[in-house]
Amino acid sequence: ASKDKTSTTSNGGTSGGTSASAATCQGKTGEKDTAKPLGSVGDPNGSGKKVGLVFDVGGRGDKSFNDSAYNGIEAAAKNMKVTIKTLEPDASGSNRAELMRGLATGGYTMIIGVGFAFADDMAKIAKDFPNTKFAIVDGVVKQPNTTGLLFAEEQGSFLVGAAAAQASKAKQVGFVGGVETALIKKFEAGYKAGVKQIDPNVKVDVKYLTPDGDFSGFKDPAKGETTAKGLYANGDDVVYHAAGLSGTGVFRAATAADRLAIGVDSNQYLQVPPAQQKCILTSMIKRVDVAVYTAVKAYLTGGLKGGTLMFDLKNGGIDFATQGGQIPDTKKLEDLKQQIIDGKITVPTT
Amino acid sequence: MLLLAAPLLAVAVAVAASALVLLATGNSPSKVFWVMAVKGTKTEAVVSMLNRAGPYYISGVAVAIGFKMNLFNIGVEGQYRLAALLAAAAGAAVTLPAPLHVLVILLVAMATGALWAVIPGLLKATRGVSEVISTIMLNAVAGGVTALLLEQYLKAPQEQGGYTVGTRPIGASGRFPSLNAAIAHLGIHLPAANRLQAYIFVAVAVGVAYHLLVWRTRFGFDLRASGSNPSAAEASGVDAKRMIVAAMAISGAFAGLVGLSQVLSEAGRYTSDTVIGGLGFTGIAVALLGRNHPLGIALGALLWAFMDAVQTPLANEGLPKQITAIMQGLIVLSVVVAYEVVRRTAARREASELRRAMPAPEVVRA
Amino acid sequence: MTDVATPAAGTAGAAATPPNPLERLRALPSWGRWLLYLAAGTLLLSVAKQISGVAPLTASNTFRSALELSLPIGLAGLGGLWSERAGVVNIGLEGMMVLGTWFGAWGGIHFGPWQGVLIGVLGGAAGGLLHAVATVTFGVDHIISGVAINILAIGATNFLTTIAYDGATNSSPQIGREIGRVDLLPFLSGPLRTLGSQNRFFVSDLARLVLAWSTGISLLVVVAALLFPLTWWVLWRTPFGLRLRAVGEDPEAAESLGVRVYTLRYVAVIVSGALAGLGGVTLVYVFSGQFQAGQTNGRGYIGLAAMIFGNWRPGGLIAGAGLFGFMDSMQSQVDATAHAILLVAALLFAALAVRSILLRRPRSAAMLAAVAAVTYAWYATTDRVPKQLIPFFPHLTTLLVLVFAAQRLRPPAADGKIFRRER
Amino acid sequence: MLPSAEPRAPGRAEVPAVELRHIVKRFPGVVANRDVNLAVQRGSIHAVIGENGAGKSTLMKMLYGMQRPDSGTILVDGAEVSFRSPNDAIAAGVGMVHQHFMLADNLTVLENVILGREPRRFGMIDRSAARRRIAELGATYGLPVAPDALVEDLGVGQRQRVEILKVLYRGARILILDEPTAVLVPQEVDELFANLSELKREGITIIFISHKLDEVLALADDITVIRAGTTVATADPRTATTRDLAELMVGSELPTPETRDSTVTTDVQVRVNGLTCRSAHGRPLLDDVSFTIHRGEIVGIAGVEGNGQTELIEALMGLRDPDAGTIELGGVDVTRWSTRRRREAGLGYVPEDRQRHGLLLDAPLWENEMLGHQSQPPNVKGPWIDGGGARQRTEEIVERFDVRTPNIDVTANALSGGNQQKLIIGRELMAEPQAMVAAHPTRGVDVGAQAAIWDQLRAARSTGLATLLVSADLQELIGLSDALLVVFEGRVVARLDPSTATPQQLGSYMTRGDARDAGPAA
Ligand SMILES: Nc1ncnc2c1ncn2[C@@H]1O[C@H](COP(=O)(O)OP(=O)(O)OP(=O)(O)O)[C@@H](O)[C@H]1O
Ligand SMILES: Nc1ncnc2c1ncn2[C@@H]1O[C@H](COP(=O)(O)OP(=O)(O)OP(=O)(O)O)[C@@H](O)[C@H]1O
Ligand SMILES: [Mg+2]
Ligand SMILES: [Mg+2]
Repeated sequence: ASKDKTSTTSNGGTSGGTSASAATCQGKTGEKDTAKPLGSVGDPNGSGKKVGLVFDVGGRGDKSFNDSAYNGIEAAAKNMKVTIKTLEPDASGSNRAELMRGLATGGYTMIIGVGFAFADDMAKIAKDFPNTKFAIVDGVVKQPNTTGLLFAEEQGSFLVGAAAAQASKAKQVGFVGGVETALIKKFEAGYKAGVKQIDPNVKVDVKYLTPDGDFSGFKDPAKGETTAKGLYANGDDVVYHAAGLSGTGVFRAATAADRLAIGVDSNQYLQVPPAQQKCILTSMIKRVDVAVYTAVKAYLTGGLKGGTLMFDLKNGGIDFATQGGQIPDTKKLEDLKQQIIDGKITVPTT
Repeated sequence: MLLLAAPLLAVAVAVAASALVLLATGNSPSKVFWVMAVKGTKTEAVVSMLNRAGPYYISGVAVAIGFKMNLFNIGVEGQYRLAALLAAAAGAAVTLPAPLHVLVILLVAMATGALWAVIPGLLKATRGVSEVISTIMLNAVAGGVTALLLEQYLKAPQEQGGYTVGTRPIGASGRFPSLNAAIAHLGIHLPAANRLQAYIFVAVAVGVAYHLLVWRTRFGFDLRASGSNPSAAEASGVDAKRMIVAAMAISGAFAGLVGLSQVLSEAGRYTSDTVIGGLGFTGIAVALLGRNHPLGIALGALLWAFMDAVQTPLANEGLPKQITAIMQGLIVLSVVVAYEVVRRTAARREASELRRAMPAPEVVRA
Repeated sequence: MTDVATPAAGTAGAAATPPNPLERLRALPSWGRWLLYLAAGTLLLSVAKQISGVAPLTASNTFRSALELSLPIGLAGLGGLWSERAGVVNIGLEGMMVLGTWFGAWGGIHFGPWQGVLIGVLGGAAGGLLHAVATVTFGVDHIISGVAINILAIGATNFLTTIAYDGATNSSPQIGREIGRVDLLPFLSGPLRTLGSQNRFFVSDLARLVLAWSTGISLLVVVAALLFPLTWWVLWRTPFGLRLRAVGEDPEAAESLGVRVYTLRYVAVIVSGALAGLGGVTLVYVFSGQFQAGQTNGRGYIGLAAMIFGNWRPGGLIAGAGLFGFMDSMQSQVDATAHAILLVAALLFAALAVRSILLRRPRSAAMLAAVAAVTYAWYATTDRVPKQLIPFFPHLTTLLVLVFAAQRLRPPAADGKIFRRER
Repeated sequence: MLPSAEPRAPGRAEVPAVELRHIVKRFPGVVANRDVNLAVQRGSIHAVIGENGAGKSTLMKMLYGMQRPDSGTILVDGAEVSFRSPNDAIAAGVGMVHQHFMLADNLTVLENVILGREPRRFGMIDRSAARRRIAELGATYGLPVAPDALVEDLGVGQRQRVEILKVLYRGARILILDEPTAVLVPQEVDELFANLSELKREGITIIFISHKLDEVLALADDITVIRAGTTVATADPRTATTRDLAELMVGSELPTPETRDSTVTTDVQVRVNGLTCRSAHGRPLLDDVSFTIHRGEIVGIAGVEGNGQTELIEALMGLRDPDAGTIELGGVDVTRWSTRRRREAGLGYVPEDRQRHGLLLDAPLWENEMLGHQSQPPNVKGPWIDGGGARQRTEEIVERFDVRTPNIDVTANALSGGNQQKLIIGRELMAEPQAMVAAHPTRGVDVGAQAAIWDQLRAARSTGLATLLVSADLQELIGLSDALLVVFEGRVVARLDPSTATPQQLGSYMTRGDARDAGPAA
């Protein structure tokens, strides 16, 4: 395999050129969504209680994080009869605190902030409104009335890492992070561990689009595409992205190079144009909708008592997608999943 | 009178134009403007406006200093980011009596901003590199340097499960109190959750310093002369190169203060979320709106802050908050057009005055 | 880069000093000179690859990405060139580019790819028209108008997004249909591919370069790339171009000869907007396949910088945008490649130092040599660069080249000055 | 191209080439032309004279379609015309050379000439056709130019030639020349006049504006005098004297820059020794220049523009680092001093281009008064500006130097050129300098203001001021100076006594660096 690799790099890895030694796009296209709907018959009745949710910068329509949160709160409104209001901060995110404050003074007794960027602001506001319940996705706030909704992204990343290692013929895979934040590094850590689990000899190339503080890395598809192209040209045949909207560039690069890509947050197979579907190996699914829905439910049943709620493989908050049928050995992944659930494997977070 | 009428007229034009946009897109302009006028003048919105106006103002002044001598400092963006990080880190590293602690933080910020801004100044003075290019490039580089410094040297140990990377918190002596208690003495009682930040005083101080420096000192005269007519300034004894470096340094020193408002008030530390991006570009718009005049910039900053602050009530009412950004653009354009009309009228008046002062020639009729 | 570097000699000094080899270059037609520079650049990369063993330096993909990354920047810069050559400073390029991305995507979704391109270009042109109305008719300060347009464009596109794409606030759906791709050298591609896959010094690298720029290339890229020579031809060879440039140099003089200053400025600024809009369109069609807020990410400003870098000339602009695009393409590669950029930079500075020696600029040469040495030392003593800095290699290189390659910038004399017709 | 074979009728019965009737033109607050009447005979040279601001240029711009009259009629060849743009005027055969050069510096001569009327070939500019046409015109009218030279590299004389070529290229039969000689030295003036006579022989009608009355008498066939926007008289050049003309123009006598008694002392105030400046390519711009100026002395520098005067001024003011040589001021070596320090040591400066180097056009008068003295009382107190002091000083200047302005808060660009110049002279002299560099102190200034400025320079001299006077006006140089130096290619080629020197002698040194035709040097 290593001989193959050198030949790939020395002829410069012509993009679009197929090489016998690399995984190519062989997936099926046109499959429908198979996710099951949120909620169950036993869910409590909120009888019109007011729940507010503030999105992360980027807002609705990102087909990822925010849309997923929206699905969760919408399902809560439908199944549990709560009154909901969703807001979106301005482009720089300078009015997160104001929006939460507005909801709190407007009689919203539960407020959800989507994204760790809410942490500092929420800490203050939770103190100002001690009788309101707060929840933060991806964050921890040390206030008795605030609950952190955390995900074991490393577990899901571990599994897609394993899938990548299985699929890689070149024994070389890549990772594209949007912004080098602590959160995205967790994805990286899990992914690397998953790869190593299958084959310690597989190399992982890691690229971040922008350093922490410059959040344009989550919304610059051109950067995403060029970077992914660079990875594919370097010989990587599977690339996992945790780069938000920049990920669309990664998928395009995968299609152009006829290699594989892994989606993130939701099942991205369902979001890309049909022509790109065959190149989506799998997606690391992070059920923000589940987290939001669960938090509302806990609130209604009086179970929202501060601290954190962890969403992981065990409770279905984290998962991986199988659509397109590209994963070489799904059974092995299910097996690994079970081992993680059983605590036999502990996935590192850094 | 005309000078006051112009901005008012401009705002009216901007309102009318955005009303058309709203109508065309099936929204109700009356609802939007009603919310702006009523909710936008409620306490929360006013507090939010004032808190925002401070950084906008300082950024506007930083840009205006450059404009005063035809230097286009697009680099405020990078200057304040770097400065805020280093000042926050310095503030967390030391403990001093209250006023001194704050002073040290502000001075570190100013020094950092000045040093980062001197780079394009020196490049222009010694190598003729256009400051437009170099500040654009240095903005990007500042982002990288900030991330590097924070990541490698300055970040606080992370809490379990937290993802926010920031410096360690600044001690209480290094922070600005909220003004709520103070203005309660004036009979204005703000809800505890709406904190009016004392950083507005820094903005006022910057404005006063800007005015004195530019209009009352020899240095300011040299600066304005260089902006108005560089070759005449040089012939009058101004060292053009030193002036470029000095102007960039002062602009950068003010820019250094732009990002500290949240750091010293609410957050108490630097994180990439407390110090938001884009303030440098806002500063350009605000400086231009205010025609580089200390009070004009203040009006511009307040107007800008108002438009930003009403986004929250608009969003709360489910109205299209994006209209505020459109209005901001429209206001900038219509204000300058209105000023231009005023300028032409004034010039006409001046010319006729001049003519009247001259001896009138007799009219010869054929 | 020639234009940046063109020595002030030529006129008076040339007679006094014996001719040097670089003087002879000036005898070449300008396209010949540019091909030569391209080859020299490739040679430099070949050498760097030979020393470092980092293959991606001259991989097809690198060249392709460099082309594609330079293009939006170059088009924005070309827009700036049109406008500023007519005397109107255009800091609103970023906003016009944003309009291009939005309308390009919208048109593509509703009507089809080429219609989308056209609509995107028209969107940019509308921004240009607004700038022209403000600056030419109302005599508004060019920078103010440009800044206002940047703000307006971002606000308007965000607003339009919420209206056009139910619920979404920041991005459009994927366009779906793509623009066709062509092979520019259909008969040569076979032999070139063979040559490119061999490992011959320079020759194979050159083959890959030609291949990357000629096969399977989007027609949009071809059309956009052709606009650069077209601009040069129009502005420097036709009566219209002469008039337009005259308006940027001395509008009073042009007016006194019956040249319609206002009309020409309108045309120039609208074309400028259209080109910036096309820059936005290429971002949509070549990269993301959809509109996304913030997608331009300052490329309009970089384009402006590239234009200044290029001394307000198309050739120089291509050099500036190309340098930036190439470095951007390099920094997107894996870390080993990013590290090899140091070597490329060192060689680049060394080459510039040699040029300075030939031009008898000892100070410049010494500084460049020093920079080259320091960069090389950095390369030789480390095996990676701080990853936070890698994304900024294009910016740093641009800056360093400007600092150390002595330049004589010459903006159009009336650039940014407000012209009022006497009546 | 023209019916030039047809001889001009000696009588004046034929239709005038240009006739202006009852022209009125108002600007906001100003009536530039009121009821102007003017008739120009075909194939003649018609001079239009009048003091600054009389309305000459405005009138000509209307004839050239750049501005439109408020009322009145313009007739060209007897037919009424209504020009909406210069294009219309050009089409009617009118061409104009403007008072200020209308040339784009960064374009070539060829490009400047063909602009707006480009010969085309396949949609492109046909450069070879243009080159041929320019060469042809140059040969016909004795106006040789280098078509591919950049205009910025040309001297003023050459630029003037390009301007005239531009007009001829457009096939003009009526040629307007607005103060073409203001920047030319005598030899260039002679050359120009020879060209104009040639043009006249070819049947071209020339309208000529000048403040130099000798020239007008020497060249013109007819003279029209404009005062305060209206035509007040016509004069016959064969019978009129300059004195008559001046009286018609301003209603007063023509001043002369006659130096009365010498006030030169023996104290050396300025000593320049071996001053040398080289261009970036090592060409000497100033070559070993040495001279002294005593207290109470005016030393005049004569020379064709571009022979080192600018460099000399810049070096003296500290705006240019000399490559060799020293400059002493009051016995102190100031060669390495900054401009500011020299200014503070009492060096005054009247720059050659007042708007470019001497004024902040968009600043009020009192701030302009500070310019160049912004580090000295009464303008400052410590690091602070003293607005009160500056304003008071400005009021004094307005009073003493007769600056015509409504108040001192108007911006400098509200003043006419002559008044701007008086303000500059005033601020420099009021600062009581020890020495002064005065470059073209009366350029573009009308006769009245010129006389006032001369008086002030003489008054300052009598109180001990050492002045270096650089001027293109030989009359002024000879009249004002106590000693004259002629520069040629950066060297001082002659030192003359102004009481014996003649303009012809000066001119000869200026153009050739020696005095083959002139008498012995002093
Ligand atoms: N565009 C303009 N706007 C306003 N006033 C003008 C304009 N052009 C000329 N003027 C005024 O009209 C008057 C006549 O000006 P004009 O230039 O015709 O004088 P001139 O006789 O050519 O003087 P000079 O000898 O100084 O050239 C002056 O008072 C001048 O200030
Ligand atoms: N090289 C030339 N020499 C003399 N006359 C010329 C020359 N070129 C053009 N002309 C004449 O000048 C007139 C106008 O020329 P042209 O068509 O180039 O300008 P235009 O169309 O008025 O300007 P524009 O293209 O800006 O509308 C025509 O009568 C044409 O014959
Ligand atoms: Mg035409
Ligand atoms: Mg005139």
